[in-house]
Amino acid sequence: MTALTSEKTSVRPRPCESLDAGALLELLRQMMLIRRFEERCAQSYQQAKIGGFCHLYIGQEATAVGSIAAAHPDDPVITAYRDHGHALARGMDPRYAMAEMFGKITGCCKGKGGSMHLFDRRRQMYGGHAIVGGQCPMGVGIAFAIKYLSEKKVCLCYLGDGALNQGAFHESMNLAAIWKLPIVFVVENNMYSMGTHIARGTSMAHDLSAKAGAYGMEFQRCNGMDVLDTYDCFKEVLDRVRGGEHGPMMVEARTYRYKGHSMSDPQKYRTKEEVAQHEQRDPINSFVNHLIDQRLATQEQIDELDRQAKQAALDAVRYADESPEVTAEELYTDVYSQPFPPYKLGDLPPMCREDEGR
Amino acid sequence: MTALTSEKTSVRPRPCESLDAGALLELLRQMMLIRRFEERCAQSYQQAKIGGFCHLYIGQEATAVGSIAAAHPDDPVITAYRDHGHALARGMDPRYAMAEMFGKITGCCKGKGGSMHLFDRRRQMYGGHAIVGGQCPMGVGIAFAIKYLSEKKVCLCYLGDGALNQGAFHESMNLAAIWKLPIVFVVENNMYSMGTHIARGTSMAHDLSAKAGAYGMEFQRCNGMDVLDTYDCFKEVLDRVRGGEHGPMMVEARTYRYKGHSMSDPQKYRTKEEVAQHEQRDPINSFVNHLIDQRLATQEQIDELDRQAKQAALDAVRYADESPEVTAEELYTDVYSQPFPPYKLGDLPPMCREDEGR
Amino acid sequence: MREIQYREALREAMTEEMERDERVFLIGEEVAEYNGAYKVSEGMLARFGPRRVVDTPISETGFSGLGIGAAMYGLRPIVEFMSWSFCLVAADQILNNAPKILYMSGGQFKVPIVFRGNNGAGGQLGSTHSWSVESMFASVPGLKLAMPSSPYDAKGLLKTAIRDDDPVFFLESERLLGFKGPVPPPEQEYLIPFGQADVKLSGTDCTIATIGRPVHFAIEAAVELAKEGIVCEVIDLRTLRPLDIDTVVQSVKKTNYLVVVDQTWPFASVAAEVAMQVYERAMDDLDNHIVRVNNDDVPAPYNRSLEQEMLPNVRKICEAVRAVTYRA
Amino acid sequence: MREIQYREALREAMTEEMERDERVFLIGEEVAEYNGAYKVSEGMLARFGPRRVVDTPISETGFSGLGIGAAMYGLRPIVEFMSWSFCLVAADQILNNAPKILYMSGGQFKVPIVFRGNNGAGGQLGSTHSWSVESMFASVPGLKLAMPSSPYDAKGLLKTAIRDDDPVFFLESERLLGFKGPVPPPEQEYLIPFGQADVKLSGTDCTIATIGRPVHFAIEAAVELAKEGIVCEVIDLRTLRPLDIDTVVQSVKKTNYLVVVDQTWPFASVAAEVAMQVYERAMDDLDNHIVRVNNDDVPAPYNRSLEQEMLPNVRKICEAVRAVTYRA
Ligand SMILES: Cc1ncc(C[n+]2csc(CCOP(=O)(O)OP(=O)(O)O)c2C)c(N)n1
Ligand SMILES: Cc1ncc(C[n+]2csc(CCOP(=O)(O)OP(=O)(O)O)c2C)c(N)n1
Ligand SMILES: [Mg+2]
Ligand SMILES: [Mg+2]
Repeated sequence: MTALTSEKTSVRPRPCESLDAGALLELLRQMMLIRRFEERCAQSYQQAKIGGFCHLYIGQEATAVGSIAAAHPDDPVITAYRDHGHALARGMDPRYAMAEMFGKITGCCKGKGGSMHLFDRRRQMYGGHAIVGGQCPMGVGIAFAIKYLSEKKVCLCYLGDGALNQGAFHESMNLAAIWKLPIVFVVENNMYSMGTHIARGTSMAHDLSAKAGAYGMEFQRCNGMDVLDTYDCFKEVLDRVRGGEHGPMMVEARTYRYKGHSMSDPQKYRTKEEVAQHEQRDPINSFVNHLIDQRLATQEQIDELDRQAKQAALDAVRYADESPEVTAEELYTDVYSQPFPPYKLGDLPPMCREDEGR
Repeated sequence: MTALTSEKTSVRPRPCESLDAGALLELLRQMMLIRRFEERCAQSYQQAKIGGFCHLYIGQEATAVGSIAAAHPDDPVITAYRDHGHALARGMDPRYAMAEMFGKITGCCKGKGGSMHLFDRRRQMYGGHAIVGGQCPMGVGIAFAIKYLSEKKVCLCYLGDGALNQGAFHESMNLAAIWKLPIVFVVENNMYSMGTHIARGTSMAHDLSAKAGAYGMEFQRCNGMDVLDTYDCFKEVLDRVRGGEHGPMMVEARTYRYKGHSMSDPQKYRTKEEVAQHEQRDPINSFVNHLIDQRLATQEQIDELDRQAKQAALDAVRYADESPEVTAEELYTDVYSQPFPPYKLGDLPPMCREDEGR
Repeated sequence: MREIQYREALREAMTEEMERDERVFLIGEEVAEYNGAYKVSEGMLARFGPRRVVDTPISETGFSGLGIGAAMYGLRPIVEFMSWSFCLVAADQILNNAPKILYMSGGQFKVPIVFRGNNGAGGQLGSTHSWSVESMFASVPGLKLAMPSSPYDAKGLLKTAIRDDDPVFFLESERLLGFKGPVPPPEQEYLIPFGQADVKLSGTDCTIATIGRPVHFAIEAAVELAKEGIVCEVIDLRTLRPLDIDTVVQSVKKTNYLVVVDQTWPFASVAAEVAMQVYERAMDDLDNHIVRVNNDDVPAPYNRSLEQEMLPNVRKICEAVRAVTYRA
Repeated sequence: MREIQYREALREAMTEEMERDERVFLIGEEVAEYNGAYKVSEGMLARFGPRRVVDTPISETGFSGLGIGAAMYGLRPIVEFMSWSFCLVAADQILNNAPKILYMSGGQFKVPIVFRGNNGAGGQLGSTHSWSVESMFASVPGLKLAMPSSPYDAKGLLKTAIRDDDPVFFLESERLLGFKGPVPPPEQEYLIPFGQADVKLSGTDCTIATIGRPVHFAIEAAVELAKEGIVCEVIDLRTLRPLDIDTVVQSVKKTNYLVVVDQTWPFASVAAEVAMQVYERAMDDLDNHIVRVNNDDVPAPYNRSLEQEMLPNVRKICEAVRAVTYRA
């Protein structure tokens, strides 16, 4: 399972073997960007530049990066509130993501969504969603639309292990299964929902394939701390699901979050040792080691990538800082597409206008 | 599986073997009563004496009767809107049940609940519930309370196959499983939810054990058209679940409803032949044959039972007919136990007052 | 003009819009093979096939959320709730997602979806099955809410709803499905814009503002009251979001009295809201305080006469009008 | 008198009632081992053990329904919603079952349960997490609804809620959890009966009726306005079901002006209802129409200043009072 450490046992070539050094470095770049970006988020949160809830993805980077790299760029993505990694892996400009968290008009959602609600229409990012499990039915709807329109895309619907206990997840699984919809339910099993270890709240925690089995759905597990294993798993899964004949699948990505659930979590539910142990398997470090071991990259290249990631994160903060405030009129825009008084039509966020080359 | 027809293969005595002739006739009596009672319901509905929705249990009698007979009299029962059978099997006086459907003050719920909401506190009947799946969390709550109070009861929570696709069911299964609550989820699989065959709406319809497996829950199947098989199954299941060490179980009772979903169902979704085929396995007829074959009852006894059932149903109609109307003041009673103006305390239904010997 | 049933009008609206726009589809419980639990979608499966008329299992959260996702993707779903009473299990999807995604996404994702189905008590279904959701749901910004009282409005408002780019909550009445009324033939297409109340009867002595099924009670009451010499103006609000308060205010300036009728519980109801807005704009035109007629403030009972008593019936409206005009 | 935090007051109420009655237990997400997502239940697991302080998975439908079943059986659950915003996934259980089972069962099954948790926006959580449910839920007969604004009320009302035999919706404010106020020591037990408003400030020039967190804004506004010579009477309604309208009416008879403030969207809001009831009883005592101050009629934005602008803040209340008293 741990591709980076285990011997190859299969003769079949692993999908990641066809990635050239550039592509591999791109995976690293994304993970580094997410890491550095979020370190800045944490800092900015301490400085009260970011408000509300802020859920860091640090430790889980390989899951979003590996899975999204395996997808086509127009495969829709939808996820929960811990969504920075997905947005960035999808290619959202970190400046717009950071500006959103700063609540600025230049944010990807004009400062109306915040950390938990990052949307990017152009990049088929259907949002972070803050009600646990609530994104699952919408993900099914996206897959339904894909099939309705006879497209060959697959919807990637991410959820936390805690969402396994929400009815919305189960109704979604059943609908996807009976209609063979092109969707992959990606359970990012970081073992905790807030302070609750999965074994305390979720039956069959030791074998989540049972959750897929209830719907006759195929199940895969990957090492969500290993970007190549994740990539390989999703390449195969997406190939199978694409086209809509096979039906949906569920993937469990085993991962771990290093930080608290949100910024105000004393983390008494786990030991420092436990966290440290998982940090040993750090997705970035282990991938760096792999690249160097395999002579796919030099230390200089890696240092340079990290420097760029840090710089991008810093730029994002600066951009967000310097962006103008939202004006009070924005309260009444974007409530309706076809507004009536007192509502008004809104401008799209700058991110979209730039995308459209305006 | 079909105890009435198959050879005995196990050496272990079947629980039903310890039932004497009187007990067996009691099972028959209950099934006949439900059948005759509901025939009168149908008639009264045609006569517009019953309003709203009226869902007949005809064909499914063995499920409620066999399972409830296997339970202790104080094991709580909760079910969906197709609840006449459960109420009568629980020993509710048919007069109060019928009066309820006639909307009379003498009804078990003073005419406020109607056919879909039959409650009988004394007999631990926690109601019929009209929102599909909505009774499941409450059933779990009853089981939770049993365990909380260290009692040795088991909650019987009935649901239709259609409820398998409702989130409430899944959340309930998980909670019951992780806390090992003394509850049996009884899926009355009559193969249809309204006009939808189970295979159209429910993944893994051919093997519902997968639904239990998702929660690591033990599963049993019984022939819900066979009162003895149902009895046997539930004797064992309830024994296991009782006490709260084993944890919950799920039972699929395979059964069939002869009549439409409710009174206004043209039933185009199935053929007359299909219905006729199932009527061949009629729970009452086949049990009668069994009793006669095994010389456990005479035809005269059986005729007499049926006569009594018809009479009881007729008496119920007469009682309901002759009962006084509900007065307008009742609108404002039973809204609160501790009322404030304009609300008032209500009297308990006559059923309860009789129970209390008043 | 030909007369058709309210349910036929709904069906025509859906059918025409589905013919017109390939992205429109109907999804819900028993809408396809069963031809609709209440026969609203009768024949639509035969016409459009299972791709566009989709039966669902009993999974309101699942399929209403599905509709939202599909709408974000660019389709235009019509989601049927067999009854709005069953939408409570889907409340999070319909209230937290549909009306807010445009806002939360900074205007990026429209949600052009119609949720529709039966609303209101009156069929002796007991209290879990007798919800009237208009007072609760019309308060949520981001959605639009329509509630037709006639076949004509049912068709014209539903067509507008389907073409609207925002989520529309469309509240029908099971009690009116068989009610017939004049509707132009399909060749004569019409749409009824949202936010335009309809003066059903004009009068001089008292205004009755209402919406949905109670419009019929109000008209009956007006007929009754006319015999007593009280000539009422009856206004059907038709949509609550947007709400056409101007028409009510204009009427009150003429009649100086207002009774508001709705089929929900009184507390924080549509009736209270309409009254409040009239007070805000025309208090000086009122010669008495506004009287509201609502459901009695109790759960819906099964018993027929109790249930009828609970609803905002003709008797209650007549009494209210007499009281407010000082003729009681 | 000692001063304790609002969250401590809640905790004391629960603790005392759990000591008093073995049937009372607390259940919800992170209430036990985590000591409460907002530390309301801190230390309660240690005190009462896992049988009576029960952590749940993220299954609001499941555990709120569980509470209802357990209450029917005779226990007295306190169900914590981490936020009332998350109760929408459980709407059917809490609205269709808890408040109606007594009625539907003809009086046989009581449901003595308390649902409690954070309600209202203000923490920059975005629109899905910022619900204020009082206007929607207070309309449902069969439930009671309380909304304390101070530590004193939090304790006294919660104790009453726990002892009440009916379902109580208990709406707290995350924004007030750390707010300190005087509360008698545990030896001096007190309960605050439902249906009794509290006159926070007495005044002669204008009445401000409100509930929950906006009580604080109203008091601040009154202080502000006093400087301008407008002496306001501030009334905290404390419970909405039952609603003590008499206290408001008495006040209006004295001040002749009324501003109603609540932290929900305006349409069919508590503010509209309170105003309506005052009009029904004391229209002639009013020297102007009633003015309400609500959230702006938009989804809650994330941006801090927009969110503050949206809420019923001190500035809006001052403006409303000046306007209604013709001093604008
Ligand atoms: C319906 C609902 N209930 C409760 C919450 C509060 N809440 C937010 S995140 C969370 C834990 C979720 O854990 P998991 O799904 O494992 O995701 P992770 O945080 O590990 O990424 C909870 C309980 C919520 N947002 N929605
Ligand atoms: C949440 C909800 N959705 C829809 C309905 C309407 N409805 C009532 S019964 C029923 C079919 C249920 O089928 P099943 O669970 O198999 O029970 P059966 O009728 O076969 O006893 C439906 C769709 C409802 N009552 N509740
Ligand atoms: Mg997790
Ligand atoms: Mg069935």
